[in-house]
Amino acid sequence: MAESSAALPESAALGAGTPTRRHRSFAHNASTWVGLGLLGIPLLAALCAPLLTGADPMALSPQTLRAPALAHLMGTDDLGRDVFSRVLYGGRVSLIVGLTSALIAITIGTAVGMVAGYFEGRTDEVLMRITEIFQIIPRFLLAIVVVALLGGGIVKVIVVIGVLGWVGTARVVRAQLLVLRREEFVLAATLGGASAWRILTRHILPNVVPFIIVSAALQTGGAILTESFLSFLGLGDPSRPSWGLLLQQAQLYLQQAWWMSTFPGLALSMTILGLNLVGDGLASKFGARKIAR
Amino acid sequence: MTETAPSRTDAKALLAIEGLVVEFASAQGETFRASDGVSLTVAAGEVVAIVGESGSGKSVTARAILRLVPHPGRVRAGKIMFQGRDLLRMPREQVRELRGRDIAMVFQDPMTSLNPVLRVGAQIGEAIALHARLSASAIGARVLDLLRRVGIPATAERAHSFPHEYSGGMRQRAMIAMGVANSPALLIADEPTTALDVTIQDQIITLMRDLNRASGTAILLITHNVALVASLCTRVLVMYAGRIVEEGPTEEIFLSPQHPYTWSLLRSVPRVDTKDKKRLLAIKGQPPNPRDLPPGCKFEPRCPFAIARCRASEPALETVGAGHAARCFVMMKNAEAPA
Amino acid sequence: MFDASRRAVLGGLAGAAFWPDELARMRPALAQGAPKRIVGALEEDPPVICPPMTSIISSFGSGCAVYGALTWVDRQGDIHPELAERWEVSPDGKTYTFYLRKNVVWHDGAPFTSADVKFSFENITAKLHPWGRGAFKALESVDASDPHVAVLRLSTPSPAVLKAVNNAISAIVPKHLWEGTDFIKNPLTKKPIGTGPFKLVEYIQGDRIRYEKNEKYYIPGQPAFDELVLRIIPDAAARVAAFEKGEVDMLYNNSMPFTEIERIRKFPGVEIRDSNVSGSAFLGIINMKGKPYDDVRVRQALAHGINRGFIRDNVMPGFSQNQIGPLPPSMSLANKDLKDYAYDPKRANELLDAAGYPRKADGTRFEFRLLWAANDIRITKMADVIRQNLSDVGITTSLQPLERAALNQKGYISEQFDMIIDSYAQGPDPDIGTERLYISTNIFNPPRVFTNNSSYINPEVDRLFEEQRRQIDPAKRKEIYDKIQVILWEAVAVLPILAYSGVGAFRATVMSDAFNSADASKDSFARVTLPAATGAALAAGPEAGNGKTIGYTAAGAAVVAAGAWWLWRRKSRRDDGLDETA
Amino acid sequence: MLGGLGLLILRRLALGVPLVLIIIVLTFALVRLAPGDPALLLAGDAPTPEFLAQVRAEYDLDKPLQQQLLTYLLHAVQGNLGTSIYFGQPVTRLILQYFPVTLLLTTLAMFSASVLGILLGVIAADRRDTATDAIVGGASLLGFSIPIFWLGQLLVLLFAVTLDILPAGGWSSARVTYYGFDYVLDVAQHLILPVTTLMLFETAMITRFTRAAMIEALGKDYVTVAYAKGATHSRVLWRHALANALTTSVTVIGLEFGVLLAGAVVTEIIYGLPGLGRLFFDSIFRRDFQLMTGCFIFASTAVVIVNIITDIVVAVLDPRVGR
Repeated sequence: MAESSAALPESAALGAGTPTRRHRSFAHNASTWVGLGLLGIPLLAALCAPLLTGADPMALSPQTLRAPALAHLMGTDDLGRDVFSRVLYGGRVSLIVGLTSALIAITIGTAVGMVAGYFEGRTDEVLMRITEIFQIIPRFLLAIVVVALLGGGIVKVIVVIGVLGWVGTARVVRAQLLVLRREEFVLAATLGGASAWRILTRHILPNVVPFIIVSAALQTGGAILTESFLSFLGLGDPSRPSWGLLLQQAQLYLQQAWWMSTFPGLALSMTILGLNLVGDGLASKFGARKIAR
Repeated sequence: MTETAPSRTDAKALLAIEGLVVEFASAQGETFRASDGVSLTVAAGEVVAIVGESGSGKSVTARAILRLVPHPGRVRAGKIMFQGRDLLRMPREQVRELRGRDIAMVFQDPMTSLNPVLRVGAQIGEAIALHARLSASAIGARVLDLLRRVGIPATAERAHSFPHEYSGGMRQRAMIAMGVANSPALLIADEPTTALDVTIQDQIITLMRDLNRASGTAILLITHNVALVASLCTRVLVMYAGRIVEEGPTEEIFLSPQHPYTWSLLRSVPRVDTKDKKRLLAIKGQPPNPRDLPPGCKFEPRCPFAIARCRASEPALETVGAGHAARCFVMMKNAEAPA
Repeated sequence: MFDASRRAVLGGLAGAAFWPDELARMRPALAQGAPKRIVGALEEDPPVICPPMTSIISSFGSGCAVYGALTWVDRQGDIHPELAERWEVSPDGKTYTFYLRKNVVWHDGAPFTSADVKFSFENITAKLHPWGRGAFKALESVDASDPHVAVLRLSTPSPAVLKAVNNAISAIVPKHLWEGTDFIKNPLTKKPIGTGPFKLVEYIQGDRIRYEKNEKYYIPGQPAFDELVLRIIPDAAARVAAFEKGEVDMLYNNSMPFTEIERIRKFPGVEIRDSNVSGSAFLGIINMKGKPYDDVRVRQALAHGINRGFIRDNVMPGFSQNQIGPLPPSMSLANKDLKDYAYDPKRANELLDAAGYPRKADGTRFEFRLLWAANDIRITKMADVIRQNLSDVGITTSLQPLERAALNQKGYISEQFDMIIDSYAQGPDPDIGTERLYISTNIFNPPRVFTNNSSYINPEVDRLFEEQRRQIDPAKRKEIYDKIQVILWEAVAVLPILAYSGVGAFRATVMSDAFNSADASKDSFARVTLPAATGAALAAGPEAGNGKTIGYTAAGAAVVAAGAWWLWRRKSRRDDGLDETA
Repeated sequence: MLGGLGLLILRRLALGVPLVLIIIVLTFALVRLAPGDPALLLAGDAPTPEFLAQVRAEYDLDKPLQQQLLTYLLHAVQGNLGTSIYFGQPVTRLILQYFPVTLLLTTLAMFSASVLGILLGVIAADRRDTATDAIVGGASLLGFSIPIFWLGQLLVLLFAVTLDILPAGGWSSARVTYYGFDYVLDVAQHLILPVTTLMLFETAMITRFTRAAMIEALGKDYVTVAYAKGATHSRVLWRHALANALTTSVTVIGLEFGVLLAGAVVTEIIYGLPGLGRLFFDSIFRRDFQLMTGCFIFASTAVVIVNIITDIVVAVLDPRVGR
């Protein structure tokens, strides 16, 4: 009868939140759209950075600490570099780190969740204990230890955040699996002699995809935030400055050159807010409760 | 177009509902009426049943009495007179004082009616404490006494345990104990036995009958199980599509149902009390969809005796005997009984 | 009283007490008025508090108030008496006699005698101190027969000695506590006992160091302050915020973020003192042991490839000068007609191709490991510029900021670097600050910090250094030094990034005439006085104590409560409908 | 009844111990994974030969891997997490020296986050789909999105530097040494900003989960029964519904403690508080790996302990769990 202790009680993590009241869906559509908007701006800006600005984010120039003006939309930093291009290219780094590590986390999480949910019994028990361990270990501190021991660099940071972040997805996918397993169409497929692999991929996966998308949105937000933390502590990749690193470099100029910290900070917060809103909106639409990062 | 039934607020009625209309608005904006002009009375100490299929509005009507209409329901019209005061116009605090003291309610699913994290004794005690300034020990004693009255053994240890340590039947007994804690004038039982197996159902019904006889508490029984009505209730009201289609003393309703729906209901239940063995009859068609009801008699689409007039307009409640009325143009006594 | 370890006693917030020292604070508030106190800030936990043995800035900052020396040097470079009342130099320049003050005692009460001076010079200053080795190379012995007279005997005349007997190089240690101990591991390097105006009483690692006035200080009326506290704030932004807010009264040398000087200058009542007597400069020590930096053309390419002009203008505007050649511009012996390595990426590319390191397919030539002390944001900015400059000439820079102790270990000692940028004091005489970087005798195995870490070996230069030391005639000495500078500048084993003057900023409303010493970090705060106006102000203390804050916090809490109440009182959605719906 | 709870505590502890062991093994593996000779890593880059030999002997570095693991585990379990090269002191002693600051900071932050989080969660749930719900929802989303290191600096800029009503950092006033209750007040004054910075993320998290759990609880039958008994609206909300929702909130508090520790590292750096977070961060650049891994193991153990505590609290709150 002992519920798995450390895990969030199933009900909170399960789709218990189906909106009982129809008129709520409008509220959550709104948050999805606002989220997409907030997310879209930095995403698009980062993607078509070369179109938006010719300035090289790394090029030094004598015009240091200039306030935002036509020449430099977001002003220049302490070494005369154009903040606008640094925010855009920094956005690329942050988003790449966020999306790729979220991808890794999603893949592992889905795999673990599917296997645990489908086979149940011993496998489920073992996988859930492992999930529990990963859920308890302070992920960010572990990320610091790994980066400090194995050295920084974009690829390592991505792998570390990805490999440590799959717990949330695993929980949601498993929860859905427990429900879907008992659906008629799964039983029918089993009777039809389909192999476990076919059932999982052709029948169950499509139904789980919406929850994976929700989890992906939230994971990306979390990953970008974690990367910005690592950069702030000086463990980021100095040759590829992300928003976190820009904020760290702007520490000393909060008053002198407010634009150096404000724009990267806004971009970072906007993106994470956008991702959370999208995740939230989709979660309510599919009835999946907010997933613990 | 709903015409309200003739108001019959006779003095001794404990509860008199007149022309109650409860509307639900769906997300898409259109509204439908769960109760559409319902009127009924319950005398002190009387046991009245409201019978009908699920979705007929009987449960919503019952809840409206305590102003507990589930969201997004709204009471649009009508009066609920209780001991001479209209509950719908009463300020919230007074309604709150009335709930649990003068009118109590027992719900359908005992498994979810008790708060899983609070001890049973405490939840029953709360019903008392909400309405009376008593010391903890006094409340404790009352709780034990109540548990004994509803037949729960080993009361002291039982009061201390949690709901999940009770069986279904015992939980319903606890709910009833909670209901009658302040010996209310009226006990509303919303499908109290539906979630229980048959043997337990009988015990619960017997318990309620004893309580009614012992303390004279009027009982308004909401059920879709016609059989229960026979053994417990003095009067029956049949609801269909949000309105009362027939009401009258139990024997008369059972012996000579006038509204085809009541008749069909009685024919779809195995009868042990009558000798003639007739084939069970299933009511054809689907239960009415409150969003698009037919213009005329709401039962018309499923009524074997429907005539043209039934489709045109809705019949009013017509008296067909002492306290016996039905909402039908044809009435069973005129229709030839099918095989 | 002094105890760095703390046992955790955790009660509720009301009764919270954390360290034994904090337990002591739990006694009822003492009656005496608030002690007159200066509050400074350090940028790092000093690895050691021992100016006699090391030249780490934070060690000076935390140690110079505790240790004394024979003389002290002011901002203009003039020498003043301290432990020595007066001194004489023999005509042949080989004997220096110092007449010591009589009434001086160590913090633990033991008397200060010439025996301490003899022990300190012979065992520590001449052997262990990075600058001491150069300045006192010619020291043969110290005659301490008379307890109040110390006579230094040199094998050859050494003009640098008089400029080297101050607390930057030769702080005096108590012989009775140090003799026979392992100097490196001696706990006294963290709990110093000296003759200085302040005694170190409390060091909470990571938080602060607290000093109390040395009651038995030999100059009456000094120091004017009862207590000195140095808070440890590694985050530069936090340090400036504390200084701006009045929680800290002074920032100097490495604790002063140069990027903010223009802004700090405008803070109310702030005065700035700077001096370049000690010839401080950021030097890029190039490791000549490994490929490709053993090739002079590669080193010259570095000199051309790094835009030192841009760094000067942006890292320390207004307080930095260009240093052309191994000697800082402020020094009279500097060779003025050396030609600078102008910023010329094209020339740098030519040199690198000539040296046989063409660009590979991906456009890069080789890697350049650049190490520096992580908490010095001036070098962090230089590193950013250098990485960008060198990437233009095909050199990929691996930036490696390390904490001071790790920098010493990984950089200087285990030589895993291509260039270390560090702050060096090259004055007041090249024999002290410059010679040590280039002479082959200053290379050790295992390597030591702040020595000839670029492993530059040139017998000709060794010979010239010896020859110039023997010259009595300053003109002859200059002529030899000019030759040395030409050779060294051509070899560029050490690339000077920029020379700068040590800067100290302090709040004149709290203290006055601070930082008159040759370098802000060498100030012993003995001579700092209370400006008349502040006598009363200080008692009240810039922070108005807790009264104001309690008021504000209470107001804040009230606002939050009102907000919550408003949220609650707003008509509950439940109340608008007629009924109580679940 | 207590028997059940006692049993539960034992079971949780039994579950906790392997978790800690696994964390130690994980750290052991990480150090072995790092490039270069683990002995050099543990002994610092340029150790004196004797110190290098001492480290090799202490951790049996030349013995087969299993033996090394066993020795490492035995050391860790006895509380010997190695010696810090930088401080030259045993890691455990250092951790205990710095831990009180972090403990106080995180406990205060988590306590205030829980109180505020639950309060806002209940209010938002009670008034769901109204302006209040939107305001609380929006604020909690912001709480998720603003990186606390930026927030911390802005708070210092606003409250300490511009408004000059709160100290900019540090543990206690360096200007005046307070004694007795004044000292406690002084420390409290210095903790206002750090705790606010650290608690924001947790408050947002707890608000969201409490709101979700409350909405779920308010939909249950026992709430209607409570109304039918004549309970007032606030009694239903704060006693019947919240009693059920609390189990979720408490579980979240447990799970989020690990994230809180991460926040503590950053907060201690910005505000110059001498806590475990700062010690952990400084050890990175000092390449003081024994201290770093020691801090990590200690932090993970603390998280495990906190989760055990929250499990027990959940078991007390919800009789169905663990019996």
